[in-house]
Amino acid sequence: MKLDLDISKIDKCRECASDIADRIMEQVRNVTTTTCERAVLRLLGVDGVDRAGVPLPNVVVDMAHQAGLLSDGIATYMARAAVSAGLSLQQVAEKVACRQLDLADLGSASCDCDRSAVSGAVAASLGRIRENVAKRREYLSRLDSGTEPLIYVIVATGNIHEDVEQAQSAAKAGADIIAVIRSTAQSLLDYVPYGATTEGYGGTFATQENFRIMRRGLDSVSAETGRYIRLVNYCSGLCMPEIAAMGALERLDMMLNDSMYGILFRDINMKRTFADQYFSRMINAYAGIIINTGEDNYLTTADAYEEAHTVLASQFINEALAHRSGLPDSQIGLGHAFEINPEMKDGFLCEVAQAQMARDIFPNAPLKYMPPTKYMTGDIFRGYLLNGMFNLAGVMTGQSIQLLGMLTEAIHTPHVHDRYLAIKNAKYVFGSARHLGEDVIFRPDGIIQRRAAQVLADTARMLEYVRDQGLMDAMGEGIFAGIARTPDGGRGLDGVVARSERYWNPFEEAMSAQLGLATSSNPSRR
Amino acid sequence: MKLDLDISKIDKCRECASDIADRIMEQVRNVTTTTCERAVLRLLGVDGVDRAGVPLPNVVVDMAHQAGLLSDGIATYMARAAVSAGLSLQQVAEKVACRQLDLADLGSASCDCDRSAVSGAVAASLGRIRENVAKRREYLSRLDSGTEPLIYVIVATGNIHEDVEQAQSAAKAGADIIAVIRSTAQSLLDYVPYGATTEGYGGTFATQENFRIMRRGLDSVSAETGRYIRLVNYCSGLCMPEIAAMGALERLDMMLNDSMYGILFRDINMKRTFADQYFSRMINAYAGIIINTGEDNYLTTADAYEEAHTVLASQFINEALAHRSGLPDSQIGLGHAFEINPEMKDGFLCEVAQAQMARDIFPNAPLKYMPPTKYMTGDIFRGYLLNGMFNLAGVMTGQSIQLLGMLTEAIHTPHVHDRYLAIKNAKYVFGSARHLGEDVIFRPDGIIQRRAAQVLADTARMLEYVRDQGLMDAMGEGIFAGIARTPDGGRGLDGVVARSERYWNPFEEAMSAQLGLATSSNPSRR
Amino acid sequence: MPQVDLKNVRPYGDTLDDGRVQLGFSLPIRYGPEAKEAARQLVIKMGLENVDVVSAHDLGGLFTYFVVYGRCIHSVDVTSLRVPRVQVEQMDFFRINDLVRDKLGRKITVVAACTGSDAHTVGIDAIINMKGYAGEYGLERYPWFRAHNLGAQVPNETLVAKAIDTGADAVLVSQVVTQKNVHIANMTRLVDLLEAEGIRDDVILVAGGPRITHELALELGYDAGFGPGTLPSHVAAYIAQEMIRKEHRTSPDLGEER
Amino acid sequence: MPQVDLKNVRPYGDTLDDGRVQLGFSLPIRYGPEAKEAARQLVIKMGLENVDVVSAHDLGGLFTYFVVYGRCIHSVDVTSLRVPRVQVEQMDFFRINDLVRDKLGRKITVVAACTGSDAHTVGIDAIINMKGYAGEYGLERYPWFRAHNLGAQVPNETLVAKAIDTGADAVLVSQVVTQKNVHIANMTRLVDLLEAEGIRDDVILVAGGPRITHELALELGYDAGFGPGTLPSHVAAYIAQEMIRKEHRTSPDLGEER
Ligand code: B12
Ligand code: B12
Ligand SMILES: Cc1ncc(COP(=O)(O)O)c(C=O)c1O
Ligand SMILES: Cc1ncc(COP(=O)(O)O)c(C=O)c1O
Repeated sequence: MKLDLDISKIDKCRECASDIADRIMEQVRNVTTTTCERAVLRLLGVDGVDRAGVPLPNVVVDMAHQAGLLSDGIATYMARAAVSAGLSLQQVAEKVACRQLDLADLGSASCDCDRSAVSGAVAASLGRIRENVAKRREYLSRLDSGTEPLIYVIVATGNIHEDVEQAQSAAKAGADIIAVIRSTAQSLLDYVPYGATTEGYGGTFATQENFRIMRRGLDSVSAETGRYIRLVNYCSGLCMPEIAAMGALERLDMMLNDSMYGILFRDINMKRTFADQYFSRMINAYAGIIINTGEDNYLTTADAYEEAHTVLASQFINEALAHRSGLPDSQIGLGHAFEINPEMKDGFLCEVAQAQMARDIFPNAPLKYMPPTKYMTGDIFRGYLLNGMFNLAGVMTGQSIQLLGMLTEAIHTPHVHDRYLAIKNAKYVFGSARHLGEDVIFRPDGIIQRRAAQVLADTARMLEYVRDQGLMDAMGEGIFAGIARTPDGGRGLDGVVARSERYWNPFEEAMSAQLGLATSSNPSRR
Repeated sequence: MKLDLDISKIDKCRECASDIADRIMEQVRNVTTTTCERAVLRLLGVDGVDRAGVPLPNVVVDMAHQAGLLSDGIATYMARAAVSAGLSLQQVAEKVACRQLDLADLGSASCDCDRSAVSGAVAASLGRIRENVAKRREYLSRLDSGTEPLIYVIVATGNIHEDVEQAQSAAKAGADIIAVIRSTAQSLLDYVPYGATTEGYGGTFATQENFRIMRRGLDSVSAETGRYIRLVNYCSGLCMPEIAAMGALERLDMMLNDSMYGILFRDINMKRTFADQYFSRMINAYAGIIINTGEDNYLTTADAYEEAHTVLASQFINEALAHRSGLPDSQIGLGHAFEINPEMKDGFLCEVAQAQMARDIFPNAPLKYMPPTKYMTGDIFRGYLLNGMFNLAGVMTGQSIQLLGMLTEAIHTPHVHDRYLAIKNAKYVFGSARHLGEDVIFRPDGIIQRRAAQVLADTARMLEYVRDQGLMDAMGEGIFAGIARTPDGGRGLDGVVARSERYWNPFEEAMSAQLGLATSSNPSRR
Repeated sequence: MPQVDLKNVRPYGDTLDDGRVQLGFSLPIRYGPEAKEAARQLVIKMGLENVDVVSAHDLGGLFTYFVVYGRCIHSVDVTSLRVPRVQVEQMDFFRINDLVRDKLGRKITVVAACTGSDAHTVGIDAIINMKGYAGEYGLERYPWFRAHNLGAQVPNETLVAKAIDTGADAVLVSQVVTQKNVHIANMTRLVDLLEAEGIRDDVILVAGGPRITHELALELGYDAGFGPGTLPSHVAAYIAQEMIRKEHRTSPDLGEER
Repeated sequence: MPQVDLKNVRPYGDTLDDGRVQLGFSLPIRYGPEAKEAARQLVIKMGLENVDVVSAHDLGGLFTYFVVYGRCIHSVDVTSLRVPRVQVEQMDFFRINDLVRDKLGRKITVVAACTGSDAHTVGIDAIINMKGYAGEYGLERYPWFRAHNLGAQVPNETLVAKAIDTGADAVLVSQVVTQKNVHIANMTRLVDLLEAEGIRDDVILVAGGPRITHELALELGYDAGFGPGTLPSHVAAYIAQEMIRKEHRTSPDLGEER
């Protein structure tokens, strides 16, 4: 530990976060959601859209929801329908969609023989995911897997084909990781768009076909350059578990996936979000996908210096909840950001303190470090420099994933050369100051050490308070990013359904078992 | 000392440098040069040009030189002429110029009553210089004198009036120091151009009138902004002492003034240069002008990593010679530069080692830190970033004077906004990382410490070698910047004249006395 | 330095009228001498002379990025430029509130939102929220204002309904995301809606955001537009003064007071 | 992605033909909305649309600096571009020396200098000096070359005298400082001098420097020009091959050998 932090304070924080997470999990285990069930359908191989363009998983789940069937879990009904009608699961979904089949009409009894009707599909799906894990491992062992901080850049043209070109260009310039930013407000869609898309605002729609296209595009540069290029998308919003499922199937490597982001920044209902993040993270865990949490977002509305402790507090909570979905530390890419006002005297020292603190406290996490955005202006030269100082802080403090800042952050989503320039920036700074962090010792009780100690102390106080209040109520007080949310406010509450005694989710069951988690499929079994 | 350097090695280097300087001084004390004598004339108030545009100091000194009079010092003849013809010194010069008076015709005897004929002019000139010193001190005490690293930028439009605009714009943006770059190859002119000039290549001619115009321009921004803006020019080339005289009279604050630059980079004869630098530095010392040495230039031809020790060796030699001209440490702005190949791994650590070493070894010197130039390319963004890292190294290691790099270094002399952007760059980095240097300790025996120790060891070895060979002969071997020069090669040797027993330089005499130096006007008095 | 000819202003590098301009762009062509020449030709078409391609980078085979310098032959007649500005006398928090109290005698109601798919609330929050921005209080803290901030991604319909509901004097819209001009379409739709509801003339309609200028706002049928760096007091002063102007227009007997 | 139309290549930001271009320049006018508008108008004159002045800085009262983005309406026909290139087959140190030995049978003499007031010797040193550049040896180390490097600030007269003196096969000139086109004047003067001495056609005349292109060199009456990134072997290969071409031209009986 470079910062001589008070270990007992860190332990205290973890203890509080653990209690906080346990209380959330009590609720989570009792409910399912429309998107969780749609994810089950997707994992069962249900795909495509109806004539109105509505994805089949939505059509089926909506009908089941209206019929009050969801509390048992969609899998039960799909199994029963397949058995009774002698159809494949996809055919069941298609028939449901054209109203030739009504899941509510299948009688009520649930028996294990029905369940066996889906076990083939479950095994196939889990097998495909495990194959992806193996393929990734094989790539990483055979190809150059990059040196930390890994270089992470975004593409966001709105057109998946242009995205591929831009991603390939970036990968050749040295990017290790490509994230395809989603179209504005996709997170508020309660379905996942279908097929290859070529129109989007500020980003490109996350669809399974788009995942596939980009994966292929990157694999081909990997082959060409001998470096494994990782792919990222957004597992956030009203469809978290579905996107997790799609990512698992298409071998994404990382997913933006935060336990509270949707609540705070997209005004999604918190019961919904906590349930969705639980299952989506389990899928990510199973698929070997690294999650990226979204603490950086706090600092876009709150002050990075004043509210530094909220970032750390959130990291502890994200970690505790991630553990409960079976994510090992090595897949918990906690987020933080370089967002202190550049005008602040010794601001760089405070940034170093914050980044080093994350490293010291979460030594095994693939920390994801986010660039300056808020204080970026149209002055692209200044922007380039700020990004350079950010890169310096990143390499000095041993960050794992460096999301490169764009000099044009205040102007537009990146142009093809913006990304190139950003990569050159990082390569220079990372190389030229590679061992600076190891070569310096922070002066005991100096500015950096004192700053870190103070943030940790504030965090401990905050987490104790949240534990005492309960997270859901504390969120009502606007403790994160100054944004207040209530347990019954926000979008998507209507998609939250209490689990019945008969609730069954074959993937949750299988993954829990394989991840060594106590299964929670059926609350009675707990 | 942040680097735990071996003190005995440092002492060894100083000892060698002192011996080296003493041997140079033995030669210097025996000669005068045409430009030293022209400087005497300028200090005596001789100014203007003849009908052919040749400066009167040149006309008079050339004639005296042809007549073989220079070895006695021009002052003697001026005095005698003034007494015998009943003319002012300026009138004497004018009459000599139109051949109405021949200094050789005045008879040979030299007596002290003659000398008293110039004592008024000497006193007036020294008084004006002392007044300038007082005025500068008054400004610095009344106005904001800046925080180190002081921000130093150059103007180089070729037109003194545009220069003033650009300088004022830079000063308002935060520059503390303005240097007016000289027109290409002015250093090779064996005279100082006259009057205000509006044409120049890559810079603006250094003339006394231009000094005056810029001084006035800067004083007016000082008044407006409440910050004292310092003025710099080049006291280099074939007219070092004359430019020193002009600068002393026009209240320049700093002068580029190196003991070996002209020899190496302008192929000026070394006997000439050593003599010129001696007297020019004495004038600078007397005028309270900080000199800036030119070690950065080595790295434009030699490799900054391989040849780092030559920079340190040169700093020791420059220091030793400067002391012999009466310059206190606080006026010896030793130079060095951030010129390591940006592609080099851990290059930034080596830059920090070099800069910190200069700080540790010369704790009282107003170190001047020069920006990256050699590895600058047309990629202006990369250039801006390199300059930012340079600024970081500067503030981290406590440099005194930071000559800001221009993002367009590889393209053109600075545009008005290039300078502005450079100042913003420095202000951000200096503020944001103000106490970083104090807040970190270099790991004992780490990369930085080991690099510095190695450079120091190489330097000690080099200086011992130079002491043993003698500097003049060692320079024949190309020890600095890979450039070999011989004692009788190069420009300007014809302007070097042995001093006679009667040699007299009233300014050297007076300044030496006031600076507490053993006078060397007359070698017999030593 | 010679005098600038304001009828023919040219870019300035280090000498009057040297016309120096820097450009940066990519072309979708392979790196090489031909690419550089293409960049040079393009810049010549823009009306630049002495064009220097000072750097060219291969962006992975299909694109090349250039930095170019040249001398621009065009000039602008600065004397003929007219830039519309928001008509407002700058006032501080206290003077604005005093003005509303003294001249209007009732509280001003404003409703504000970040509309459409836009979730960038920081800008509108800066203007409205208690805590304000850059050391100034937001409108919520103005005793003579009643401010309703509806937040992010508010449909235009919701905003209009709220305006009717609260009898708003002013409607404030923030639009940050401008990619492919979504903001323009969205802003225009709001004006249409207000007109359809017949209340366009009853409210002061104000837009703001990093790409909003007063000129653009006027074009789109708004009363005023505020760009980057706007402070709460700018907006409050404008609304207060405009309200008073409006009152005077409708009740001309008060005309003398001004 | 749709195919690039090589007859109409446009700048590319993130979508084919979006025309995005970034500009940076100062105008000698006071900072303010009018200045921004002036910048916008100027960029419109260059043929850009959707012009956004994304940043404007006050440079101390008399100047304003702008960063501007816009969409360029111009395009270039890349299919019609012809860029003259130095005609040379790339070879390494060994092959070049073998070639000279085998085909020429005598050493090639070159004289090189940084001429006029220019003191930037690093570039010519990179080509000539023993230690060379970027991992390649310089011409002084080529056994089949005899290289004389005259160094900095060499008057054209001295260079020509040296060329005559040594019976030089090639004359190499480095010109770095280009401000106000001093290099052009100086380079032209050298050609005139060589012609006056009647030896222009006896030597291969080569220019180099960061702003030198082959095209410019041809224009000024040189045989070849070399820009940034030139390696010693490029120059050596060119001179060797050109010497052989010349020999063949003068002694046509050897023509078959090629
Ligand atoms: C913070 C931020 C976010 C936060 C927003 C949090 C929040 N609650 O606001 C988060 C992380 C959620 C976010 C998300 C996205 N963002 Co965003 N974001 C930014 C960022 C970094 C800063 C914006 C900001 O807060 N500025 C500070 C405020 C104070 O400035 P301001 O808005 O200009 O406001 C001032 C004035 O304009 C004026 N004003 C503003 N509104 C109003 C209204 C009225 C009535 C008045 C009078 C005045 C006024 O007064 C304010 C004070 O002076 C900018 C980049 C940048 N540095 O500008 C990108 C940026 C705006 N975002 C962008 C994009 C694309 C997105 C996403 C679409 C990306 C994606 N695909 O996921 C999403 C989608 C969000 C959505 N649905 O809208 C782009 C927009 C590109 C473009 N030209 O359109 C930018 C430029 C970044 C980029 N280069 O890609 N973003
Ligand atoms: C080093 C340097 C100096 C050194 C030169 C030392 C030396 N012995 O050469 C010193 C410090 C002395 C110096 C001084 C000055 N310099 Co200077 N200097 C530079 C600098 C930093 C690097 C140049 C360099 O060495 N490049 C590396 C070499 C390897 O590249 P190159 O020259 O392009 O050479 C390659 C090719 O072009 C080609 N090539 C070059 N020549 C030839 C010849 C032949 C025959 C062939 C085949 C190929 C060839 O091959 C080489 C290898 O690939 C540049 C800025 C920059 N980063 O470019 C400024 C720069 C060139 N200097 C500049 C100026 C203005 C000056 C001064 C006039 C400033 C002043 N007023 O005092 C003085 C005057 C010097 C003079 N009389 O010429 C300007 C020129 C502006 C312009 N566009 O004209 C520049 C661009 C800096 C700036 N932004 O102001 N400088
Ligand atoms: C965790 C997480 N999810 C999603 C997003 C993206 O936003 P949206 O919800 O618009 O897809 C972010 C943005 O930073 C994020 O941090
Ligand atoms: C000491 C010194 N003098 C002078 C100069 C400037 O060169 P010139 O001799 O062309 O004036 C430099 C350049 O860096 C320098 O360091």
